[in-house]
Amino acid sequence: MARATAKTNTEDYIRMYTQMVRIRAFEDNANQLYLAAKMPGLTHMYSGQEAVAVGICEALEDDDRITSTHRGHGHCVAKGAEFKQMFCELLGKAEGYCRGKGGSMHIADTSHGNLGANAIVGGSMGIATGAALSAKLQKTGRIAVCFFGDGATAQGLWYEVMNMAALWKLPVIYACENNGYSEYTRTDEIAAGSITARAEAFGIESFEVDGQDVLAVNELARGLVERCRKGEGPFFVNLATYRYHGHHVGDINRDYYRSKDEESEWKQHRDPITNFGKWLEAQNIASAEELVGINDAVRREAEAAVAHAEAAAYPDVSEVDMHVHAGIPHALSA
Amino acid sequence: MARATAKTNTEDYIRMYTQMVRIRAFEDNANQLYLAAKMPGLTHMYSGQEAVAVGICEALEDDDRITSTHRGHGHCVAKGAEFKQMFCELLGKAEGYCRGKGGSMHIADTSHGNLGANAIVGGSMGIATGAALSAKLQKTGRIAVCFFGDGATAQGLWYEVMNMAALWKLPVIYACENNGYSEYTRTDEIAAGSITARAEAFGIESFEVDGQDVLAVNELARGLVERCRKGEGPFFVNLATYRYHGHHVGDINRDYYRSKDEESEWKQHRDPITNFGKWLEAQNIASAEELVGINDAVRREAEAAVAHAEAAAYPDVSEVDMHVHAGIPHALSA
Amino acid sequence: MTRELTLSKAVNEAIAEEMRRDPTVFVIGEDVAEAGTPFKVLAGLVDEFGTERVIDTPISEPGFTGLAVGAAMTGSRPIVDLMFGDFLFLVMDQLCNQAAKIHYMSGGTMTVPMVLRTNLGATRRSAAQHSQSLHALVAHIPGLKVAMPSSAYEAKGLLKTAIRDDNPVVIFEDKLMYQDKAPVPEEEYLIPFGQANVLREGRDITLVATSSMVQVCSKAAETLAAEGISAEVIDPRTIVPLDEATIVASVRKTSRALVVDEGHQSYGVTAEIAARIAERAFYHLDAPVGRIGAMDVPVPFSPALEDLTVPTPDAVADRARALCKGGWADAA
Amino acid sequence: MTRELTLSKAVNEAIAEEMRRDPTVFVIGEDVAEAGTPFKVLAGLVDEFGTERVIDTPISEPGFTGLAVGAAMTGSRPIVDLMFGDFLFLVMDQLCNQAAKIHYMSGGTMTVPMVLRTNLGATRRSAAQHSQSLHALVAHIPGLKVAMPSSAYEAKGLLKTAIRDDNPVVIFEDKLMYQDKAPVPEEEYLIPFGQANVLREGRDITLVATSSMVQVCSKAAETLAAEGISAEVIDPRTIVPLDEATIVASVRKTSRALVVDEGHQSYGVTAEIAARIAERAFYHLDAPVGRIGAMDVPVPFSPALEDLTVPTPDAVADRARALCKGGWADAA
Ligand SMILES: Cc1ncc(C[n+]2csc(CCOP(=O)(O)OP(=O)(O)O)c2C)c(N)n1
Ligand SMILES: Cc1ncc(C[n+]2csc(CCOP(=O)(O)OP(=O)(O)O)c2C)c(N)n1
Ligand SMILES: [Mg+2]
Ligand SMILES: [Mg+2]
Repeated sequence: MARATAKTNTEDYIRMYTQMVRIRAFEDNANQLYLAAKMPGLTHMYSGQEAVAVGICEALEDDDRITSTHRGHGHCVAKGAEFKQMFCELLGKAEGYCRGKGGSMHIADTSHGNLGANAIVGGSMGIATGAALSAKLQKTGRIAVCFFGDGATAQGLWYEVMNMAALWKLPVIYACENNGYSEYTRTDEIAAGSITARAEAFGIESFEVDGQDVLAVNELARGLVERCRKGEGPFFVNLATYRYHGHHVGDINRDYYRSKDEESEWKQHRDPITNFGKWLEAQNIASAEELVGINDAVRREAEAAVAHAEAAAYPDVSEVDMHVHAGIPHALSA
Repeated sequence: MARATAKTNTEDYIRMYTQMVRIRAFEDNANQLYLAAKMPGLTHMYSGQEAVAVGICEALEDDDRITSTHRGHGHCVAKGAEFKQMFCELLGKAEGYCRGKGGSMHIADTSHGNLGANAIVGGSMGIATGAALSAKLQKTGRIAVCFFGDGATAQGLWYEVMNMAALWKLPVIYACENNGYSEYTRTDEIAAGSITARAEAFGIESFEVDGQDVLAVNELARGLVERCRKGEGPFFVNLATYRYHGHHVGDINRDYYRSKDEESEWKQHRDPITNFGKWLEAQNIASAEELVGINDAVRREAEAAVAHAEAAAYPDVSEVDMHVHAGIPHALSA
Repeated sequence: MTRELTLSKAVNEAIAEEMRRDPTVFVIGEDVAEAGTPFKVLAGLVDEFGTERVIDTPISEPGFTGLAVGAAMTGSRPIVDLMFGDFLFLVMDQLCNQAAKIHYMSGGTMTVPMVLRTNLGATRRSAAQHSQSLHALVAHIPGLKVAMPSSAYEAKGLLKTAIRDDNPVVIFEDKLMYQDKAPVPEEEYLIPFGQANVLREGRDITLVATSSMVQVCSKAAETLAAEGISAEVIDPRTIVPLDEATIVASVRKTSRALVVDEGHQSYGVTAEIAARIAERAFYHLDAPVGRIGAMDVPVPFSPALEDLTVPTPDAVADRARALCKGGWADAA
Repeated sequence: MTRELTLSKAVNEAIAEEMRRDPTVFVIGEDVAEAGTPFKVLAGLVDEFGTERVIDTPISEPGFTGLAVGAAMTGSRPIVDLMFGDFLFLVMDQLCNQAAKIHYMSGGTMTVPMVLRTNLGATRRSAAQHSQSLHALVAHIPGLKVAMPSSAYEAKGLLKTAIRDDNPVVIFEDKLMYQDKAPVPEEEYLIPFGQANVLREGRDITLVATSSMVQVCSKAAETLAAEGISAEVIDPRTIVPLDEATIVASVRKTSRALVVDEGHQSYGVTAEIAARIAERAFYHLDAPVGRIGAMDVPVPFSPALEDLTVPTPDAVADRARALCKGGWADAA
């Protein structure tokens, strides 16, 4: 279907391609920063899953809401964030989206409806559903997308909020990025039965889609977003995908839980960017040179942002007790 | 099936009948104690649901484990408890099963494997599943039954523990006493989709049964208990039943959420005791006089137990800081 | 114009007034609509505001608290009804890992203007899982505010302030006081957070009391007055923010203090307030700072035991007397 | 025979020894088996004990904690591995409404011999939801015991005691100390609960420090010693039960006290210990009891901010100095 309408959507396609490349470039730089011991803390790479975030976020309006996860850079980029503020946040600098207070695991970008990454697995399921409730009560016409991993489906919270979303027909889409692993464990070892059937049992219309195919994801998402706005939600989407790196950046020796063969199979044959690039060429939407041009431009953008972030200032020490309470400038002197 | 083997199981049938009558009598007396302001606190009557507790507990061995709920007197009686210690507990007396410290909502009888009522809706789902895990690890051959209400299926904990029970094939039976209400709300207003399908989605074999038919419940339970012992669990059973009283003893004016017609329909046509009594007579297992004899004996037993409990002593004030920590006689002087 | 209202009715009025004033305010919880909660505190609200704004939920405390957090982040002002304070244990992640931290973690770009109404108080014979007073736990978590009304008047004024506050506020009502009446003005009023109320002035000892313990201490103060001991009674009203200045100034004046609270004594609210007094009024103290919390035991069901676990006017008077007369020396 | 072991290895040994001794002990949690946890603390246990006794779970903290409660009630001795202390908020109901109360509610007929191992400690740049030190919360709930090891030696001895205890015990390891080494005997030993450890004797001031703060206070004590201030350093080891006697006796001797803990300061552990000292050593105090906890702010990610939020040796030394030299008077 989407393929049939290809020629008429050149701009959309190029943007989807660019956004996927931007995510990959962001992560490559973040990974380098970490390996060079320039990034503090802990971070989880989104590489490999780009088609999920981009396919879905490109179906959303800027003021629609998303909630994100510990593996959240991809969602943040896809929802419209700028590299500079993102890298500043990852480095704990004052210019970061959260003034350095959140870091990788809590990055949020309210200017584009991203309600934030969350370091509690499943922790944002209530938030996304609540944003949908708010949208319905305040009749804003907005919808909410809740991104989470396959491992997060083990959290009881999901079943509680799905029940309410279904009862009240809330405009929320639960997007499960099924990358097959929860940390160092294959999710099928810790998930009984069928994840999709679990959502269906609450009367929630559910879909399974190839999360490496940005067009398939986007087409499905556009349809569901439209139906959500008409009050036909909620929906559940199970997206088959793969993370290229370890669970977190330090997870290097992972043979004991995941084979190199499996990794290279996905990287070689199912890469969402390579495959979409090939399709764009085959459809004469973009030439190989144009794609290289995009890649190069993105790389330069990322490098400039990294340089900016490295040079940027840390927050002043006086910020430590700011933002504890809204309306109280400094908590400790209150 | 059960009916076909009827004549050979006279003793079992009479015991099931008697146990149902005992529960009803216990509750009638508890209700009177409450209305006469002799019982402190809050209590929830099991009347109407007798076939569930009895049908299931009669399929268990004495050392199998059950967990119970805020509406727990029925489970306690069915699992073998004595009236005296139960009434003492309800009145907060030292001879109670929990020395008066638990009361109606926490009554437990470890001498017969009852791990206790629970005042947190859904709060014992982990406990029952853990008892099953223990049984499996220690190879005791025991099984565990987790009783809970339809309203409790809204608690996320259930989905978490079902997942683990299914993954690890634990010998646990989840018994949902579906009486149609959660406090003052029809459960179908607060439960989306299908409760049975939710259990099935975890790969758990599930059953729906008439919870007013003690033979049907018992037959199903016996089969599942046997299969559980063979390692074929877990199972889920959805039992359609009805509570005769209000949510709690003080819930008198309930027209706004439940019609008198509906109540009398169940009481007149679907009473588990009346119907089973009729069947016993029709099958010539017991005569009308014999049933009256049982009823009278139970009534006398209950009255004697109430009298005993009313006269029994409260715990000594020194008990207030006992049992805070095992192995420390008095917490506050420790 | 002032009438007598029950605490229950005062809460109901506060919510109704704020819902009329601000269309983004809504109520969410179990059996809050037609049933108006088991305590009937919300009776009638659904008739005026409909089921869209007085929302009955499944028995999913973590779930609906999470929904409230998300709704609060996106333009609504939810009031969560948590039927028993004991159920706080179920919602701690949503309240303390999420709601409390979002403003800070986002560098001030997001706010979570929600109220979580719940209750405290033992002696209803409701046993260990329906009788706890757990306010110390949430007071320990930066980012929350914690209000503890001690009468119908306080309940209305503090709740209205809570609803207008841009932060997550947990407000604990004493479930034993729902039917207690107090004068409540017909005119609108708010009670600011962080300003203690000096209920009774005194010279000899300062009694600091929260929520249910304010009445207990007021009674004790009367008993003491009859014996010639003049007790000042202070209700902090909110324990976060805490009006340390008023409390410390009082103790510097009276030179003795006793802190009374219905939470468990150990690692509870009395410890924080006593520690601050002992530090900041050190020079002025003529006796150690006393404290009485609930006994460090789960709440027993039996009436014969339960009543022993909570502070009573007699216990407060005894302790205050000892502090004033030097009997405190046995403490050493 | 004593060797040097990391805290991580000491914990591992404690569990292995107890699992060998008692077949009813098992470990349950996320990625505890092949992965041996993200901190690798449990590495190798699965090889010896198999996946039946080192059980990998789904990401279901309330669920597997609940399972542990039920298993503990029925003949097993589970050790729950809670990957980060921050996830305590998810398991509070199972831990505090269930595990903590079952022995009491059942009138002593049931016991819950389980251990919940988790951690505390900031400055790992892990931000607000992976850096909390939440031990004050569980210390407030009667029925639990709470252990806070301050070294590899302590970790092994306290954990072994915890595993043999018939009550639910929460043990907090400092995640920043997992690679820190200390001498640990080869022979078996246990460390009893409720007996504080006087690490260093002193005359001028008592520093009471928990877990991660023991090292901090020991360093501060050295600095102070060089200046002629003799500080006694006490590690309570368990905060429930708390060895009040040893602490109070020390302060009566030194006449000054400073309590240091990595939990948030307000309504935290320092308050309880300070309040008890201020009451029971009232007569002997030459200065108010000082306390330093973590700042009352969610833990910020930025290194420029995070380091400000936790007590440091310098801050402790400064405060101790002020208390000894009367600089404390500004407190008033
Ligand atoms: C409540 C909670 N439990 C455990 C963790 C530790 N943890 C972080 S990510 C993760 C695995 C999540 O798996 P999944 O949801 O599939 O997401 P993925 O990492 O595959 O993107 C775990 C267990 C956590 N952060 N929060
Ligand atoms: C966690 C929790 N939430 C709410 C309550 C209050 N409450 C007690 S019983 C009940 C309804 C339970 O309904 P159901 O599970 O169907 O059991 P039933 O009363 O019908 O037997 C509620 C909401 C509670 N005790 N625990
Ligand atoms: Mg995954
Ligand atoms: Mg029901």
